[in-house]
Amino acid sequence: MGVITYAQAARLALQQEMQRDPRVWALGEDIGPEGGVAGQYLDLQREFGRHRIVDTPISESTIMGSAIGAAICGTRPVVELRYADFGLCAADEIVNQAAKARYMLGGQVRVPVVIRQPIGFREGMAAQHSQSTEAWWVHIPGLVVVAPATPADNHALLKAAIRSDDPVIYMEHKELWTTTGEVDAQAAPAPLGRAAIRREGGDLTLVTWSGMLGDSLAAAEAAQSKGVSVEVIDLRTLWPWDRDTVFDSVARTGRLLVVHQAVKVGGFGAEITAEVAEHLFGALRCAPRRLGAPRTPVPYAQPLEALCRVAPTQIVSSALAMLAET
Amino acid sequence: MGVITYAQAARLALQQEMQRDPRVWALGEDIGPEGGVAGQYLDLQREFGRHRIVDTPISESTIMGSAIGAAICGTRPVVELRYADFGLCAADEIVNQAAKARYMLGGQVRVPVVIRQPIGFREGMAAQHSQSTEAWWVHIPGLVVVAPATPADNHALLKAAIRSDDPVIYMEHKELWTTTGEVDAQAAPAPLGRAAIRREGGDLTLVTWSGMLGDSLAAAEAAQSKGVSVEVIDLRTLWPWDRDTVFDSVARTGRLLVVHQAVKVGGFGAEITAEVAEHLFGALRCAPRRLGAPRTPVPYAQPLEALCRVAPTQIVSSALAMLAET
Amino acid sequence: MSLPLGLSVERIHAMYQRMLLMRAFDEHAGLARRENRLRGSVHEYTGQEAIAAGVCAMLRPADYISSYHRGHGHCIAKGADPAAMMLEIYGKAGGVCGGKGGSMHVADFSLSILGANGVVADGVTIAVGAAQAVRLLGEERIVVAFFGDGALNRGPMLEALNWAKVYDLPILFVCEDNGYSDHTRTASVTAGPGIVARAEAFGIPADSIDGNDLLAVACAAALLVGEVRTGKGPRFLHATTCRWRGHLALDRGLYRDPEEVAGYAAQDPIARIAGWLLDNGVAQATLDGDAAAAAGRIADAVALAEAAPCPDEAQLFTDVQDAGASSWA
Amino acid sequence: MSLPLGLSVERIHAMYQRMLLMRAFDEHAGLARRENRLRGSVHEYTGQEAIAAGVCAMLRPADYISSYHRGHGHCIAKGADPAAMMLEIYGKAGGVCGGKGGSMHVADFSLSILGANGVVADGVTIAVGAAQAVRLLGEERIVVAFFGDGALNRGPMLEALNWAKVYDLPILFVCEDNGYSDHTRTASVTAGPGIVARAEAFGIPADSIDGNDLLAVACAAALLVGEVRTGKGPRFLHATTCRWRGHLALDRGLYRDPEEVAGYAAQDPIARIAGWLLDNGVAQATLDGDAAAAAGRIADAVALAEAAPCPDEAQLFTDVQDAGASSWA
Ligand SMILES: Cc1ncc(C[n+]2csc(CCOP(=O)(O)OP(=O)(O)O)c2C)c(N)n1
Ligand SMILES: Cc1ncc(C[n+]2csc(CCOP(=O)(O)OP(=O)(O)O)c2C)c(N)n1
Ligand SMILES: [Mg+2]
Ligand SMILES: [Mg+2]
Repeated sequence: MGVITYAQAARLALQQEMQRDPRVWALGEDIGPEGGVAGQYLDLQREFGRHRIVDTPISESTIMGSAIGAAICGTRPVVELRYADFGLCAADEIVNQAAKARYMLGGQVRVPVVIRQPIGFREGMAAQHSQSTEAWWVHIPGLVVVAPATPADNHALLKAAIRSDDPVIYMEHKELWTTTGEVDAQAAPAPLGRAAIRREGGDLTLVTWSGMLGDSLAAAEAAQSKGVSVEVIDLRTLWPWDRDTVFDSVARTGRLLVVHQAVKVGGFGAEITAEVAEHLFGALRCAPRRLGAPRTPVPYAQPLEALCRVAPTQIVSSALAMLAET
Repeated sequence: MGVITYAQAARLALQQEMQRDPRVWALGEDIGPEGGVAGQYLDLQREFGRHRIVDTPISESTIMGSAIGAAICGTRPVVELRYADFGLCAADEIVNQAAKARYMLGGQVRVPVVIRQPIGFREGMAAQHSQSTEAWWVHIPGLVVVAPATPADNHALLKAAIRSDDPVIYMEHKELWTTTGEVDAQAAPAPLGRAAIRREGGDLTLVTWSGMLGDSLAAAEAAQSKGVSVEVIDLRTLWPWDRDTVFDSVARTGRLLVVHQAVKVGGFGAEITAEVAEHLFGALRCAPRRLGAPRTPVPYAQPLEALCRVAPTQIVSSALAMLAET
Repeated sequence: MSLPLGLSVERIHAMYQRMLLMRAFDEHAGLARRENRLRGSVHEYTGQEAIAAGVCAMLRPADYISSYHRGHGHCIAKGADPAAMMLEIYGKAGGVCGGKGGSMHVADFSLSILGANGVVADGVTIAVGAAQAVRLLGEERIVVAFFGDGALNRGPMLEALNWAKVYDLPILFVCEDNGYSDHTRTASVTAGPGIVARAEAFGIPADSIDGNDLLAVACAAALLVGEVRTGKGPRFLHATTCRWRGHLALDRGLYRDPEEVAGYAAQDPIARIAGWLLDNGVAQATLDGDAAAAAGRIADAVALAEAAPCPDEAQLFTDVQDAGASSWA
Repeated sequence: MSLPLGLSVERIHAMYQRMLLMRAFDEHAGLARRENRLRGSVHEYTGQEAIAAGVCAMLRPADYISSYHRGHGHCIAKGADPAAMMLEIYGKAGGVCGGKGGSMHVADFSLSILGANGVVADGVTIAVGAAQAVRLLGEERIVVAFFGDGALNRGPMLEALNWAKVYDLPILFVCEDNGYSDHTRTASVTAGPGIVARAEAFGIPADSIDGNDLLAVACAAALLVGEVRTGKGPRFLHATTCRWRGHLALDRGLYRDPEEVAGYAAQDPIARIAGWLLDNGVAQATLDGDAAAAAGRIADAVALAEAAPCPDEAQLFTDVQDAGASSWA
């Protein structure tokens, strides 16, 4: 395929899965002629028709509820919720129905639905269009949570999500839509629950995902020039998360830094940090650290929004400070 | 007042606040003649009329949205959502409006609303009526989160919540409704953000709240007989949580055990554990631990539900194991 | 007497037998709950049996139904095994959901029953999705969504009506109007000219009938199911009825007039149709036998359920999810 | 010409001036967004001005309004200062929300403006709550909720209609029907006989008018506001209109016919009412002066906004919450 955008990679994955399996379909607002907020559905309605790329009313509860019903009854819907913020309009259906139906019904049904909820800041989208809510879904039994950081992953993980028989919360990052990367169109679905070590390093383990991967790698590069070797792990899947890879790395480096764009308090970084503290206490050479957004709504004004973002310099200085502690 | 139930204590607090301030009112399903699922509104409609104890349609989004509008416009609504599970039907309004309105509008408005979302297992209520979702709300900037464990606290904290100008998620525990305790009817509102040390101890700090306080105290007693002195901290308010009290205690004991009924993965215990690991790393004498429900929906069958509950014996054995580690 | 729409005394008689089974099942379930022989929420269907019986009698095995918290009757009407249901509400091994769901989640997918549901109106959005799947897969089935009058005030319910008509889905909405939303009179929290008008405002043809009259239900259902089956799009049936018991088995009952409840007996859908069966040549002895058979079947189910073992502890971790159901969580 | 309902040429002229201000404001806002001089989502109100102008002209300062994502026009119509609004959408200090809200959250509570809103229909549930507060506090105000045609498919919107009628609240619902829900033709995802029928199904009297005709809007609003103010309960106004620009300033516009859009100019509510004003004795020079004044006022606002400093960094942590806004979070 060559180099394409993150949005195009997602589009390709969906297209391939829809070609492969007639039970796969997508529904959401404005995914037809408009092709989705980032063109991630562009022209798919032309290819697959109005019954498989379904433009819906502004009815988030029913978008989600109907997808659950359709999933239980033998199809494989891909739900587009546009922004994770609007995912909250369907929180009940996601948590009380999608996540639990299989269990409550004693295994009689499966709910193979992909629930796309793009996350993250995007230039001035302000308080109601900028949230990263991954921590919520990780907390809910029954859900898989995926957060791809690269075009290749958005292709291979979306394929995996569509083929999964579990309900998958699929969180693309809005600021990644236009980023580009090499994508192998023939790539197999990526295994869920497998992290990628994006950069090897011996002094400190940096765990991140989604929109913070780029800045984390840049920071690691900068830290290297100050003599600190940072291993950067991209989790890719937040539930299940790749505890083995993280634990192996922390066992080697003795230091853990988790970086995410979501609010730090109660973010998924807390879970990783707690797990590492519980299980690798003896291996830790200094206190673990977390970096995330402050506990404020996302402000509109540019410099205020910028303050909510974890800056590469913050990552570097945290890494240096951790090395200095021991 | 003497000894009353947790439900009666809540009723008393609301009654007193409604007598004190005509702007206070309550709305929700079946809070009128029926007096709420636990009698926590019993006879209040008779006292205050249908305009201040408002029976609503089954319209969670609008129950919540209208309370927000009414709060912005000068009243102090108390929203009854019956079960935290149904709170998910109003997640959008809580997160995107109640929590953010003041901030987005640059401080022009306040949203003094109390959002009652009872949590926890209650004898066989199964997957859709048993969740403890406190971790979600702690993660949301703008919200206060309160979880009283005793009748006295349900009285004094509900008063505080009603007088707070912030939106407060107020989480009563369903299995506590009928528990009894001494309540001073004249008690002042309890300060938000202040924990209570329910039992002093020198070997280990146990942090808990809500429905797990009783079992934690019982476990502490049992541990004492095995020579382990457990300090039991009841957080009472989860946001803001009383970091000072917890840190002071852990600094003394060197050991942290967090116990909650919510699912362990991504629960609020992760945040406490991560904060302690980050800030008191040097003081820790062994790995911190968390106890919570497994990551499964809540099953109906009694022995399966029982397995989801943190048992006092588990607390004791965790405490003993932690002491043995060092 | 000649009956329209392919109905016959035999078919009505069979519906009657199902109604007896529902009644016996829920009279026991409520009692067992009050005696703490089982746990959780039990919502008795007693008094409303004609609706499930009349509607489900018009369905084929492949047709989906979705139900709500008051769901035992619909399952029985669609053919679920009362013994497996009883095991379920007792939380026992062998329950139709393995004991993991309980009363609010009884379902038998092998009979195309999508399940009871503990969240008001959520079963309706699931039902429209089922209809969408039917359409997409080119299947012959139709879908019936049962729900209460209280559900008509929940946004998702109203969205689902619009949705069904926008996509012209093969679904029949059945509103069981017992006048109450939990402990509140539905009329006191519901505005406008009525439930039928609400459905029509979304372009869905709607009928209103006496839901305590099995013949009326069966006739209306036969017509509407036929229309849905022949691709005419969604239809709506509004059936008035009476909820004899409390909202749930442990209801304190502070909100309604005991006299009103006492008056419900005169509407008893079972007694009414029994009278009609007698008038149409079914012997009293036969009806007595039917009652005894239903009682016996439920008694057997109860005995089985009370004696059955609980689910194995390992069941806690099964059927959570494929990816990430690891033991360390 | 004599006008009904207390209307006069002078009052219409004043509304016209407000419309010019709205037009100039949003024509600039859209442009500035396309030129990346400001950020985020900007939804232009261009073409719909008669609705906000005609309705808000009937309101008193204390009357609340709530709006939606396309909210600039409503704020201006209710009297908000365009300079403070411009500062806001530029994210600058002195913005009406301190620069923290942006286009989707403009509000001026001192003028009883509850704000634009980024979530479809949420402003409507907030509005019914405002009406409830008014009732509870025994105030004289009424509430107007503005929203688009697309909102009629969201559950909370429909719940709110029921709610308003159940409690007979002093609220006027105003649906601005521009035919589009974002990039989708609303008609393609909306079932039933129409928006008026939906409102009526919840017992709310509803009127439909040409929303591009300021006189029609003003007359209808005068009547309905009067009814609401005199305690007759909720009312609903359905106003058809045209959305000249993209759904938002960065719209790719792949979904609609350029010819259709070109045709909107013939409906221009500003041109139409300008013609009427000329016919009714207002001089062309006066109208020219109005246009120049509006342009000048917006130009000044832009100059101010472009030159203004950003909010102080400390603002990040203000107005989050009283309890628990500690720096360690
Ligand atoms: C979303 C939601 N809100 C509230 C409840 C609590 N609740 C359970 S049943 C019920 C009343 C339902 O009334 P109706 O739909 O008429 O059914 P009925 O019980 O009369 O059969 C309520 C409010 C719920 N289960 N789900
Ligand atoms: C709950 C929710 N879903 C989706 C969106 C995305 N969205 C923003 S505006 C819009 C269309 C609204 O259409 P309409 O109500 O007719 O208003 P218009 O834009 O035409 O003025 C949509 C779908 C949203 N903001 N909120
Ligand atoms: Mg009912
Ligand atoms: Mg529109």
